[in-house]
Amino acid sequence: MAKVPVQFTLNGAEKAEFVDSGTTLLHALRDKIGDTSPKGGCHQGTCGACSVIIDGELRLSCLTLAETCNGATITTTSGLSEGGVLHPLQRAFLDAFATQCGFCTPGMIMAARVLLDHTPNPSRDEVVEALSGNICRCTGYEPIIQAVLTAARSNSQHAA
Amino acid sequence: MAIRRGRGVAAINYPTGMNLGGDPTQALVHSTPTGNFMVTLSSVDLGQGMKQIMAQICAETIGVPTDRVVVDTADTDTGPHCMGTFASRGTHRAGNAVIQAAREARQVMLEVAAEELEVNASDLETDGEGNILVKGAPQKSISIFDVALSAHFKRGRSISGRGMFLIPRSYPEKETGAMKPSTCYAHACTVAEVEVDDETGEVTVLTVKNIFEIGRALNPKMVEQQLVGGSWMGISHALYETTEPYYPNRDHGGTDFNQYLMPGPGDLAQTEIIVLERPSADGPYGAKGPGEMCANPQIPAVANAVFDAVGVRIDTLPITPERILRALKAETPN
Amino acid sequence: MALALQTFSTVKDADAALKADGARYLGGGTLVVRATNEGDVSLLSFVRSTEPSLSTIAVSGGKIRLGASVTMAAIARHPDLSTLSPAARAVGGPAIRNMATVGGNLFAPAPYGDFTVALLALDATVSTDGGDQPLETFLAKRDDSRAIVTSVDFTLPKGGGFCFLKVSRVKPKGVSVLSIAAVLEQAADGTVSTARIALGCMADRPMRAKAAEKALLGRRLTKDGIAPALAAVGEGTSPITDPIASAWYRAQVLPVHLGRLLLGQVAGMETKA
Amino acid sequence: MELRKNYFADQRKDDLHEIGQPRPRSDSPGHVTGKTAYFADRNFPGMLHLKMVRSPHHHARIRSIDTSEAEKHPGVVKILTAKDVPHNVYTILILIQIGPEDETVLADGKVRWKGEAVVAVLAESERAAQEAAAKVKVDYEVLPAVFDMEEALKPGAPIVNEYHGQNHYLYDSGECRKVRFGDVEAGFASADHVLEQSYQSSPIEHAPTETTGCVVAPEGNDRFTCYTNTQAMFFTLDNTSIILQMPGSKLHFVGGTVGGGFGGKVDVIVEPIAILGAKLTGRPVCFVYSREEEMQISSPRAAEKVVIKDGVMKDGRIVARKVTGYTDAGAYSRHSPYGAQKGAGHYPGPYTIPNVWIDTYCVYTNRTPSSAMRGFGVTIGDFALEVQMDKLARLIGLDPLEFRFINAYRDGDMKAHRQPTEGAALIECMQEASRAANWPVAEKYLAMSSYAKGA
Repeated sequence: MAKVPVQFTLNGAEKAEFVDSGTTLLHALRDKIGDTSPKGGCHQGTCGACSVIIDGELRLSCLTLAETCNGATITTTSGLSEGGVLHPLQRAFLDAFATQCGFCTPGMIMAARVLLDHTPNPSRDEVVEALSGNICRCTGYEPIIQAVLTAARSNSQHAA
Repeated sequence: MAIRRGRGVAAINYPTGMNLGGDPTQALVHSTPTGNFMVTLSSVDLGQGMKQIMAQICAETIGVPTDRVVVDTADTDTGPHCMGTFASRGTHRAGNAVIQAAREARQVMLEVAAEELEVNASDLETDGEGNILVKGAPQKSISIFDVALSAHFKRGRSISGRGMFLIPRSYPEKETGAMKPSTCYAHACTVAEVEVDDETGEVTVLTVKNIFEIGRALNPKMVEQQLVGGSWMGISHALYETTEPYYPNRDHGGTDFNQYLMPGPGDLAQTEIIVLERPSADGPYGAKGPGEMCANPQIPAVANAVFDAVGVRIDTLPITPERILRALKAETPN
Repeated sequence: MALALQTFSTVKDADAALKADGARYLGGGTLVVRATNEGDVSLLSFVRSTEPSLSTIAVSGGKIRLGASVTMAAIARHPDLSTLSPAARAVGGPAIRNMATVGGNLFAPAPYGDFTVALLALDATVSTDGGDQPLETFLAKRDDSRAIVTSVDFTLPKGGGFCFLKVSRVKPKGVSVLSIAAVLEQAADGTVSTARIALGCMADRPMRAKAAEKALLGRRLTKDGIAPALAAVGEGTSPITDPIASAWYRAQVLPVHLGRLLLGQVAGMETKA
Repeated sequence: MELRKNYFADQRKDDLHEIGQPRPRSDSPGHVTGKTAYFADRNFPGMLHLKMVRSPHHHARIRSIDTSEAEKHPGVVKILTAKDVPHNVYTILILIQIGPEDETVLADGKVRWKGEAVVAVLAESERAAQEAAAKVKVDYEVLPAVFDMEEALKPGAPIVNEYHGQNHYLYDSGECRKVRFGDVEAGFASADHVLEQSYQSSPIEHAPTETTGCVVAPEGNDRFTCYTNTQAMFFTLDNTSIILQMPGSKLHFVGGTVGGGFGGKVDVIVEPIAILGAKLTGRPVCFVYSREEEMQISSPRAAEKVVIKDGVMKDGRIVARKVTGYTDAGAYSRHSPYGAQKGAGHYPGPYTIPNVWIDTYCVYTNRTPSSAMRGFGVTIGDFALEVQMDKLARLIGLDPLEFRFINAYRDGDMKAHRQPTEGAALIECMQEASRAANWPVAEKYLAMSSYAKGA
């Protein structure tokens, strides 16, 4: 099998691995690097559980080949908290009881993170749009929408 | 084009636990040397929050704060038998087993405390904050931390308990069907308000008002989680979901989340949840199982609301725009 | 056989590599990586090109050139392409739009390919290294197409002449029950002088509604004026049946939605899509 | 959410320390940081991937299976067919004495639904397993199939499952589970109106975001640890023990947090074959359903048909209710005989009706076996019952909500299955609904109570 090198920055740390050519980023992250925070819910691009942030953009790691990420900067949910302190989004998900089984949660948080990076004070419609590629089967979405709106409010209070 | 509005109601009940019983669950509880408590089970947490609820039940029964309880579950090498997490049985069956085990452990804990305080165990009570007090003389007390240390290193007592809950199995009588399906029932009534586009058959659920009677809301925020998510799933069942859209024809079954339809975050009805609590006689702190029934009443309520709006009955699920449009066209032939 | 990805700096070299058995062009990955994930063992290798022109949006006057690797997200946020933004945002959720490309959308089977419906109404031209052809011609033969699409060219209509509607069951991101794009020009007296209407889900790939276009010429955009076009819009269609809707349903609601679009009754939907 | 504490306050203690308190969930910090471990987050060196070769036909005889090409495929380690499974014909409810065994782990001689597992391929990579699976040659003789429950119950219909011999489950009570209470025909005869209506549903998928699966690791001491997202640990362990003819002491099942279940993970499907693969290869094995498998192969909620015939008086009293329920089990029983029977215990709904007749059937057809789902045996029945209630109310010109008060069960009322009602609260839910939805009802209904009749 043809192994190819992949090298990128993951949550601030340099990572270098050899993977089979054609390996998805999702597999590389989970099986090679050991970051299991992105989840494989469909491998079709229809559930969003594998969402990660690549160079500032929300991407589906299940449809992204690892070797196309050379030199990229990648953020996953496991890299969101710093020094044991939860990111405001993580805090908001906790406080809003926005997780049940938790399987969609890392992907939801990634989608929300990108939204808030570009739109610090989103409207409800903007939150709905930002989460629209992510499936949740437990919550009925409302607590998740509320969590993102709450995180945005707490962010803007921080800034002020 | 006309957008027509209607509303419908439905009322239901739902049995708690595996139908006809015969579904045991066990629990073990023991204290650590510093007075924390371990609950050992083999029940599975599906995301509904089983672990958290078992911790709260154990904590209440022992008389300690919930954060002093750790739940170890879903391991067949360590956890005693549980029939499984299904049929709205988790909280009811495992909860009862945990209470029984915790009571036994509490009794030992009180006996050790009684020896330390030189009183009768029956004269002691817990303050829920980690202390054991003499009834009527709360200045005479000992912390559970110290009781556990004493039990382990001084008195050689195991602060532990075993719990087993079993509803005896009922066998339906062949000719009459006499049987005992369940020991307690949860209840619900839902009113749904919809808009129907009579040119496309599209339905928008505007509001659902759900009243659920669930015995006891052991953790109200977690109950709310399940009820809100369940209400969404009920609406989803009513209007969207099937693996075989042309049943009984097997063709065109969806294979992904694009084809398997469920309401998206832009389709949410304004949802109101009201909870009543009539404690069940055999439920842990009166709890019944809310997990399944919360997704049922929305289906007929939405169906009845669609009729109220456009005057056609769709008696086949899901109530798709196509079924509504066909019914409307059948009523007023061109 | 293990999969392989081959990356070429020029389209020409990538075109040559694509001739190999089982080679497929990797755009955003939403079609071909999904295929291999789902066990399509006929797909043996991915080929891609990093030629910069593929990712370029060129705007000159009303003329637009979209490189084939341009993503839906890039179109949606481009200040000069706001007219097209609803059609670009009709594709997938935010992550998919960061990946899905113009070139890939040309090949997406119904019920996908909403952006191509818009391009068809815009009378776009598709370019490969082998030459240019009208989008309609390209679509008819797309299953046999082996050459890498390099760009799509079209002219944006002036004023409010372009409208787009996607109807889906799930909001805000659901696949199409149908999609409609229209380019309309009106004479000074308000009658329609030019009409191009494209439909999604009304066949296995986007198609033009030529009978409806013809029926609109010389008519006003009023309930009575558009009636002949609505009556004719189903001509030549063979809507798909899938888990979203049946051919019957799609055929039934096509004139309803076209009517609403032409009468401007879906202004809200246009931007929500 | 609001808690309405004014109802049933006399029956409840509200001064508890931990119960009734909105404590934060102990598992949420793991969820929001991506640290919660799901079964698929375990990865072992040398782990094999299992892919299933499935039937492309709804009903067919298997003339032959040729795995020779697949076995030679690079990366393939083991290929399993029916003969490799020690106890290949099983049924999950045998543990509670609901037989007969009627389902094959891997198809043996016949397939009964499109998607049925025929051959299991274990390979070094998913890709190698998929490629090898494509090389397995199965020669089928296609048989007539039946998809419609009514067709399946007609004489001369193709027999779906020979282990039953007819296209319905045989209860000890006969072809259906029966409930007989009062005299339903006399009730219809005395009624002012009789309304018979039929209701139908289609199969529904649980669609958890995490698909069904397991990871199995040989422990080196003849024991196997199976990391699984089953909803029922010992249920799965004990069935695996039967299927593999392996003492339960050799099996160690580890669950944890499951990425959504909704009843979809109570079948015992992936674990036995994955453990068998691990046993025969000595290697860790991963068997995870693809999303497509989760959607179309995993058991859905059964399609149901419910026929309700009611006799109702002008004053709103329902005097007779006859319900015939049909549960589409698909090709195998799984939990469906239990679900159909649960329906019999649920009808006629939360209403007190003096004359009741209930028949519930579990029917076999050539489709994906159905099984448990949230509200099993009740959800579709409630749809039928409550739409029927709406029709009855309109038929006699009563307000639909008031009509339900007239018939609502209360403590002490005898149910059709001959249990006295206890702990009823339907009336109070409806009273609160009347208020919350601004749906006025007559004062006398607001004065009612579940506690006792005549209030």
